[in-house]
Amino acid sequence: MSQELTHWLDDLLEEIEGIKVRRKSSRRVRADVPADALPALLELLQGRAGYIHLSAISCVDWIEDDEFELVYHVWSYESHSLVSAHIRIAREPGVYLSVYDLYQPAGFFERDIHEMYGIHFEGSPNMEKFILTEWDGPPPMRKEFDSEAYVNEHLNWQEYNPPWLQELIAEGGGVIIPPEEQRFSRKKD
Amino acid sequence: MNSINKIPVIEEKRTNPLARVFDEFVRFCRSRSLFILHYCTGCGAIELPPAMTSRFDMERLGIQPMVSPRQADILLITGYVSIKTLKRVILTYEQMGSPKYVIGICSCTVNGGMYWQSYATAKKLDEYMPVDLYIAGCMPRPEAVLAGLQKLMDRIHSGEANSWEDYFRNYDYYLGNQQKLFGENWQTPTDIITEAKHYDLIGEGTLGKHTQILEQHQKPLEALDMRLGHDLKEPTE
Amino acid sequence: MRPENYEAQRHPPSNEFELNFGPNHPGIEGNYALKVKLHGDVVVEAKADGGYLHRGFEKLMEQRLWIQNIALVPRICVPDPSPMEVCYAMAVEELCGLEVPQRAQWLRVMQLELSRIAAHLFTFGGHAATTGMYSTMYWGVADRDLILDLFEEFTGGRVYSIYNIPGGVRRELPDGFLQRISETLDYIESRLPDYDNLFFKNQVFVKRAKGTGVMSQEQALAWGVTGPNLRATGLAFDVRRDDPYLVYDQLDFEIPTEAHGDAWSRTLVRRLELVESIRILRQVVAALPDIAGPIRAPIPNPLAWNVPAGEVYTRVESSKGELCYFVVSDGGPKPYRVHVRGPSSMHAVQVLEKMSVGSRIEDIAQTMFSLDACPPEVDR
Amino acid sequence: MAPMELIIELILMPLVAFVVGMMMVLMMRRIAAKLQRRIGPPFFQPLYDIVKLHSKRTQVSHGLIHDIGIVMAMGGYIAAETLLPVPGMTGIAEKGGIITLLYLMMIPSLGLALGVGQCANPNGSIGIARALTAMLAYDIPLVIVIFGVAYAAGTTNLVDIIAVQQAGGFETWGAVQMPVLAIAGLIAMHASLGKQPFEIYIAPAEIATGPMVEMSGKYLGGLFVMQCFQLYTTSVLYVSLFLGGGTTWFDFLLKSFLVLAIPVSIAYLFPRYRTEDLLRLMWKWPVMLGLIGVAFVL
Repeated sequence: MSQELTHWLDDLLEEIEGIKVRRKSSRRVRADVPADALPALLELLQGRAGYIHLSAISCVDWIEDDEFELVYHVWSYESHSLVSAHIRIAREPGVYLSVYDLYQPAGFFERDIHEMYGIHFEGSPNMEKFILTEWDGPPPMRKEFDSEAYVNEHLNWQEYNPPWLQELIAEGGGVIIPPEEQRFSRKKD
Repeated sequence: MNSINKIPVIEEKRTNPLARVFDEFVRFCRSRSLFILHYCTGCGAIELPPAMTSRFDMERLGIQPMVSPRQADILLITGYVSIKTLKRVILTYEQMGSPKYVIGICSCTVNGGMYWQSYATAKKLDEYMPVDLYIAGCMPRPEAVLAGLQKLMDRIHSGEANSWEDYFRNYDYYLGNQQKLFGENWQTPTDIITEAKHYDLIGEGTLGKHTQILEQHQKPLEALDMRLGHDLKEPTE
Repeated sequence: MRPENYEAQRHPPSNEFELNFGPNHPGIEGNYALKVKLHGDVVVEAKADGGYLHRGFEKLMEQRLWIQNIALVPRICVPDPSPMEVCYAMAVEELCGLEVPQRAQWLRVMQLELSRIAAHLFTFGGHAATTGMYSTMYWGVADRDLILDLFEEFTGGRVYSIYNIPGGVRRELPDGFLQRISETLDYIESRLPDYDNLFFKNQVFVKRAKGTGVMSQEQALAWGVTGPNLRATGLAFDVRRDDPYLVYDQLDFEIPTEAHGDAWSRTLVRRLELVESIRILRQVVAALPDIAGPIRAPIPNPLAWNVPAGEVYTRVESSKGELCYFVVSDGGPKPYRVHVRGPSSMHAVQVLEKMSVGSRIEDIAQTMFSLDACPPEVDR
Repeated sequence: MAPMELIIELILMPLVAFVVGMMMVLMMRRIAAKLQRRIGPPFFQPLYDIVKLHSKRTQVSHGLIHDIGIVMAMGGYIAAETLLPVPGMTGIAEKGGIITLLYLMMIPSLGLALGVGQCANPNGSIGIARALTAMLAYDIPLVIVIFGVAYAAGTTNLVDIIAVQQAGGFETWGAVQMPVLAIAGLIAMHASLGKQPFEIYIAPAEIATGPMVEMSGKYLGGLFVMQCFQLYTTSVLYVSLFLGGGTTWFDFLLKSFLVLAIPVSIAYLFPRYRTEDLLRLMWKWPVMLGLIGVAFVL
């Protein structure tokens, strides 16, 4: 089954230029495509191979490469396999095409990515905010947004420092870790 | 951030012995009949159905859920409050009838809990409204919730649970924190200052620089905007 | 005192009016809102309004260690937290190439199925309460508590168990636990006829649920609906069987389906899944004594654990549908990106909006609860 | 009857009704608790609730009509109590008759409609629309049943109706003489209580308790008092029409509580109907039964 499937899928994918296919396991296929070829690929996958279920669209912010990576996970109920199509788009201006006319679930994911990363999807039915309707800062999931700094600026949190702990510390004990030894929570790397 | 100095206010005892008996009776009834507002603000709400239903049965203590803020006595903040929810929680709190009580359930209401880094949740609930009681835990078991409620009942009975007056007496402090988080044009539909005058609860902290900001931009009170999309136009007059 | 917002709202002359259905409304599951426009009591337009439960999990996870996130993930879906842990742990294991011991896999299956039973009992309660039958809610939530007792015993946590770590599970079973789990299953099974008589066969309930919130199979596929809601339209798809993980391919279970795609079918599918979950659990209880071995694979020091670079997409069948994690690592001590695809993100937003239109105000709550929407998954 | 005696009776009858009504509320909540496998509220819980609600500091009024509406809701029932004969007290029942009683029992719904209307809450408006629809639904069978009973007894005077039933002991009870009418009356009574499956106008999950949504403090307390009167009035009316009233307080209260236990026990085992289903059901079965019963009587 899976041999046959590989063969058939490979034939299909050869029709698109610039595609790189990597089979990760019997049910997971990774395809890297140029950004402009993605709609054609999805159309092929949906129309000819039965990949009718868009499981998710994920976005990754590669700030060092100045690029966003969009990953379209499509699943076929017939061949029981999942194709993840990866594309990269430039971080500025961060515009891409909507695939809503192919996959209706895309409406939600594109809206989500729009408010979390600020990527605009042309042709998506609804680009209004959904979760962050009362948020006026930058798109929070971008790597340059520092959540901790924002929290320190806008909110106070309770320092747990009861008298008994202060006494302990005064005697030289306590649970305080010196800042240079704090490895996880506050570490900036 | 300096915290307000909370003065425990105990209701004055009246001199007439009959009136004192009556007050005592009223306080007892208040402590024995508590209506909880049915508002799940966070994950702690998942432990309320067990506390309410057959196994732990809140009703045997006289506690039952109520639907609208007008009917309720207790506002249970069940877990973290995101900033979007916090606005609704404050509106809800202001609409509830006094005497009203706030219980913060879960660690997140105390200090932000495990979401201390999160940009979307408010950390200290008692900056935005007076809290009568915290029930810590992630999440507290139904037994803990019931124990906390019983403690609140005791406090109501002894007349100590007066934090709702604190909101009127120190409105400036609470409003200041709300403005810091929501922006300076924050305004709720409830006119707290007038209400404080009505109850004769104007304290030193009721009016201040934050309430001045509020008065500057305060518009005539209108219902909250409940529109759908943009298809509804303003009526042409 | 005079009320505050007393001034009437200015409206264009129209027979339609708007109603905020939530976030503080007993007909809404969790903290969520629907803004509906009504004509009489027929819904003309509905708009979902989420974000009340938004905590920014995906951002938080990027700021914490791989092992710290285990404590964070169950909070994403409150009524059914276990699949979240398992799915995340599976993702990390796949990135590191860790081999999970057999016994740990069986224990995870046990945890997942117990969680499924608990979540379904909870859903029945909520669904019954929307139609005014509180007795089912009282019974269902109380019986769910027995499962939570089991959770507490073998994981240490009542709701958030945090039982999994990448590479296996945290604890061995306590003595005599399998006996107690059988007893609880027997009890729940003996209660099912009562539930049938009270709820599932109740003529008034059947009358209300049939034909409410109908969704055809084509619509369900086009809208990306998964899980029991998809199976209620007749398509027997289950991640447990069709994209197997853990040891589900060694287990014998059916995938119940119903044909009509309405609230009644969805409820019935969940009712039948309850039986299947009990069946799976009995197999697990029978098999566990024979599976010896460690319960976790050796992992490096979790506080200084650099997971190899790569990306992985894992899927788990939660009680609401298909739950997926997309995890990207750049070889560092923290995840570079975690994307949670909550199953409710489909049926609680777009599908609910579409299905509400044309229905009546009394059916909105029932539609939402029969879809088993879980707002924290949507908001994350 | 001496005027002084009458005045005492007029004061005592609503008071008795209130106390008995509170116990009925307690019984209702206890029955619900038993069916739901839990303990239920303490004995004085209804009293605590009412006192607490009346002692709230904030009373949000929405205007004059809102205030009057609640007064009408309570006043209608208080007036109705003086028309319901209890053992030893008849009040003005002999002068009022059953037709007046029926009118008075409608006033609370109308008063509520007025009061809720001024709250300008859409949930309340939908709720009150449903409440009036429900009233339309159950009043038709109720009127048919009452007509049948009055025709059989040959009088519209409730005191006489009770006297006729008590004349021959158990055999002359309305329920024995006119069993079909008694069943129709029971269904209509259940619907008039507004409990599941006929609980269309409270419906928390749909319209957030409908008429009660804007009520706070004393206003909600007024509705709680009204509920006590409502339970008392409905069950005592049924006892007077079909179970021969009461000769002593003991059998009177026993009958009233038993009669009320029937719809209450049913209520907690059912979800609620939709509005149109309620109308269809009420205009079909109780009306049909009522007409058959009337045909027997004629």
